[in-house]
Amino acid sequence: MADVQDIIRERAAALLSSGEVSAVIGWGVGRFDDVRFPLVVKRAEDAGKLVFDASCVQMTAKRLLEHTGDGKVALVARGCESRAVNRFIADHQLTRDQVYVIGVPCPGMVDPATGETLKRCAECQVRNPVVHDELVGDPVPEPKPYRFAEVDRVEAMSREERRAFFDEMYGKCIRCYACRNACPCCTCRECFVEQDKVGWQGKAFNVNEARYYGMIRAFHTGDRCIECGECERACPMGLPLMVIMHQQVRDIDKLFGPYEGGGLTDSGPDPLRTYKTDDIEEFM
Amino acid sequence: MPKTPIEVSHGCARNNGEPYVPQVCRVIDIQEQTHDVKSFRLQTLDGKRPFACEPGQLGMFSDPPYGECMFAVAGVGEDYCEFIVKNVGFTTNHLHELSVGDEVGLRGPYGNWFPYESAKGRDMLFIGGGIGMPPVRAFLRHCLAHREDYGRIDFVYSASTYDDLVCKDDLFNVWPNEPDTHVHVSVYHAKEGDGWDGAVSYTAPYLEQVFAEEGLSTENACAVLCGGPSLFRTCRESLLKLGFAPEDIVTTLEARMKCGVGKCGRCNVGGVFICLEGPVFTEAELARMPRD
Amino acid sequence: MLLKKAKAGALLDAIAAKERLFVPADDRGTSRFVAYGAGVEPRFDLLNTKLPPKDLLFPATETLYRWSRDGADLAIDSAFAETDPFTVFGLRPCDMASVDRLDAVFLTKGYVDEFYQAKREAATFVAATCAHPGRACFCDSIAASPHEAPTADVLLEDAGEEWVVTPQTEKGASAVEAWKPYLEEGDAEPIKAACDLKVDMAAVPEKLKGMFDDPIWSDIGDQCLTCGTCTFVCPTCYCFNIDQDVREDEGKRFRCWDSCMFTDYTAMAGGHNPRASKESRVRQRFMHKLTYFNDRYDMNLCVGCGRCMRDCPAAVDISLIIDRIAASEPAQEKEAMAHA
Amino acid sequence: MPRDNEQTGEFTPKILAFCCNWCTYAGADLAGLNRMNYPADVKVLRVPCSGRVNPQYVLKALQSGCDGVLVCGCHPGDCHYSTGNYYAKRRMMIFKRMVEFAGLSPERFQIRWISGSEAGKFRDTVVEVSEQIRALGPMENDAPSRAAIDAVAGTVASPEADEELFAAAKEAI
Repeated sequence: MADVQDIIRERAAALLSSGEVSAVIGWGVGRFDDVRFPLVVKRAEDAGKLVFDASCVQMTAKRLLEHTGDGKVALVARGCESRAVNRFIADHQLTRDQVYVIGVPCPGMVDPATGETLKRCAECQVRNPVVHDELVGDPVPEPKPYRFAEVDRVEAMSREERRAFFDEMYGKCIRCYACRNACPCCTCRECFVEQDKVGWQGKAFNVNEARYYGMIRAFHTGDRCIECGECERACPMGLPLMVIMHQQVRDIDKLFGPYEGGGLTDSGPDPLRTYKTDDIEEFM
Repeated sequence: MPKTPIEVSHGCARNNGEPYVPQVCRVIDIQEQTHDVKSFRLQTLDGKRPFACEPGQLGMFSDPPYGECMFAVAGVGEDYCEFIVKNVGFTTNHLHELSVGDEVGLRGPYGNWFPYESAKGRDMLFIGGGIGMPPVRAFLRHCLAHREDYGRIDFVYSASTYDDLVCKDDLFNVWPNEPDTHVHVSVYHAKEGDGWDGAVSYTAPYLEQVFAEEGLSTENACAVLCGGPSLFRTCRESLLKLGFAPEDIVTTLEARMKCGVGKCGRCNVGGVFICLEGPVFTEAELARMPRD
Repeated sequence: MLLKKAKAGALLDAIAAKERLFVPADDRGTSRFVAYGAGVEPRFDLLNTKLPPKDLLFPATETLYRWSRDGADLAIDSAFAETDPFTVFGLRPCDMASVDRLDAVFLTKGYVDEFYQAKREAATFVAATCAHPGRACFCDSIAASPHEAPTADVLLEDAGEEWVVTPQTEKGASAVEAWKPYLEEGDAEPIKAACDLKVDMAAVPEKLKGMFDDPIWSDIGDQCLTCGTCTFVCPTCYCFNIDQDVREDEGKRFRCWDSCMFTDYTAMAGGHNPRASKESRVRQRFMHKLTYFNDRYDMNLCVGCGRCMRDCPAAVDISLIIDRIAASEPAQEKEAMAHA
Repeated sequence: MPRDNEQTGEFTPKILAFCCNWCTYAGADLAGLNRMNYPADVKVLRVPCSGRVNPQYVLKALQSGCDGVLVCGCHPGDCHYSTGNYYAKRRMMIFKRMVEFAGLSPERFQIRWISGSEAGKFRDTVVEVSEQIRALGPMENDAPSRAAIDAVAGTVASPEADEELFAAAKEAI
């Protein structure tokens, strides 16, 4: 990937110095060799700080929304970031001409803690950017691994065991809202948890409040989820957040499909923002 | 006579047992000040004043099942504390639905107070806007109660419209009749038929106008300022332009507060907590703080 | 006196028979200080637990009072209760230093927080030194030494197979007295490797005072997600919110951890928010940690435990931020250079 | 919160019914006019349309002390706003599956289409849901048993920590 990184740096420098973009979003290296962080480069001479290798674990697209006010912004985008770009466009957070997509086919990232493929990459369906202004490197094969194994496992449990599974999950939640802040679907100007006057979200830390937050957020994003798995990766407590997202995607596919997840195109309507008069009937 | 420098005390916290647990108080009187401002008098269940407090200090008002809100105490009487509350949000909305006889929680007093000791012998210029009235009123009432200790008193007060003027009785009937006390009221917007024939101006220009017309002097004067963010900014500038020394401008700040005792962390400006060391600061002190 | 690590279990059993005992242990995929009991495997090899021990003194949610309403009538009952004695065994010097900071906040400056005080007075802290600090540990250049914990009741110095046990307070002395059957006479040389990671804090608190408008804050803002992870895993972050649970005519008002990273942290009734931007919230966090707190309590609010660096989803690294502040030009010089 | 009937000691559930103004609410009204008897466990909350019912309301109700939630709207095709209930249908289907996936008893959250003339259906639905919820007991009964917790537990830290979780789960809903 070394030459991909060189081309990214070169292109970033060119785009910034020509003034075509005001910022390039990619990754930088932290204090330790295996640590990458989302880096926003604003000057051509800083382009050399950009890196691209198998340790770039973060899905950086959310940063786009903070910088598009200053002009066109370039984003180094793998499959997941490119789907996020589509997501933003479909959600009217961006227009296509506000973003310059430097597409990078992605072989999958490695979790520095374990040395294994990152979970969100092991479940990835779309490794090549679905939208790009230029492509750096050659498209990679997309094996489309089965991503519902965990859903199957939970579905096979008894109701009580499922409840216990989610109690354990939400019992560990510290409600730091990292999942929300990292999520490309969570673009509400005011999130329901901050609507203090309405008081949707209690402030106490307990499994009840965490479950309320977790499930409502999951449902708010369920039919738009791009399955990047960034929520799960960002979670400091290591909660298996994607299980409830995958479950919804699969249900939507089964009931209103075919549906392969959000962000594959930049236009709606998303499955729960439309209907068909002959939709399957369950509640007569 | 050399004037005493204004000294605002910042180390006034006192431990009164359980800082977070309110006492139950009864609402004994409610006055409708404007369409969205009401004043409340609170008394303990055994008919006493909830707490002794100095002008400028704060009280935390709670109205279960609704929230808690911090207000400046607008005045105290023999057997009550008075608060003036504008209906701006969820909790204040419900406070406005209280009726006489209802019981609420009250804890405090918190924070420091206006430097009424070191201001003795000075001419006092009070400036308030809209709901910035309560703390200023508390200090003004203190000065009137000890009238001989202070020089000339001027009060410049503005609100958005005539209907938004708070404490009209005090403004037009009570205070102007006090000795050497001059009340100057302006509104930002005149409205057809609201009966207002006075000045129409924003606070800062009006302040400068009053200053010139009345021939006020910054010599041996002390300015006291409270109001919303934009009034606060513009009037600070005006006062400095008029020649007030930063040490002679006393202000009171507002912030979202939760604990009231300098622990919960949200109302800091730099290393200072508004609820504990504040809310009263001189302009000179503010200038040394981060602009947070 | 020595305590063989292999025999610590018997001592822990003895302590737990007498009072509540908290030890670092794995907990469903994370780690924290858990109540010792059957099935608990203490992890004295963990340098830092994922979650800090602060919740033992300052629970994430703590009821302050209960109220009930009957028409116009209101009743309020304080929820304050005395705490039974408990022991925290095996916390690290950085975490002990964090307790010093919490003490300063909750027990000084006018008001004493009785909820905190009750727990603090009930606690016996047994600190274990770090023979080999981890890669993200930098306590010895910011707040504490990994090999001492002056305010702990008992100090356990790691000497490989055993700990050298030293009582440091009266409470500690009486505790060690009771431990006698499990201790051995003798002496051993504690292992004292220094932290690899160093920061230069010397000029930071002063320099920060002139950096309110420095571009560093927007750079960190670009990287930061403004989630609350760092504040919740931080052993010293103490900011809290006060809110309530309502069930019809009764309810309880509680305090719970809050984070300066959240937008609603400073939002006031009526909509004004003095810290609406990401940049201003990030600035508040680091200014508070590295200069405001120093002004007020004469110590850093960072103890160098490295938890925030380890768990931050965006890899924000406080040690790099300190480096950058330390390397920056003081504001006046910058101005002078601009004029030149 | 005492929820057992003071006389009989029997559990009285709290069930919240979101009823669309144009059909179900009219149906409920008609049931009243016809003096049909149905249990008082159900509290009717009138909404303009079943499409107005944010799934968030459902979960909030269940978390704040309701033992069951019923969402009722016009039959598909009969919506006063022509399409509201089609959207509601998709949303509720996915939401219902999601909360059941997360361990909610299916009976606690139900959706029905009831028109303005179906007073009988309204009565029958209320009776049926009320009986189902009475059989399930209060929301706390949905909490997992010890055995279920053990079955899914990761690294169990301590019986006490686990007990805390168990107690929290019991108390929570």
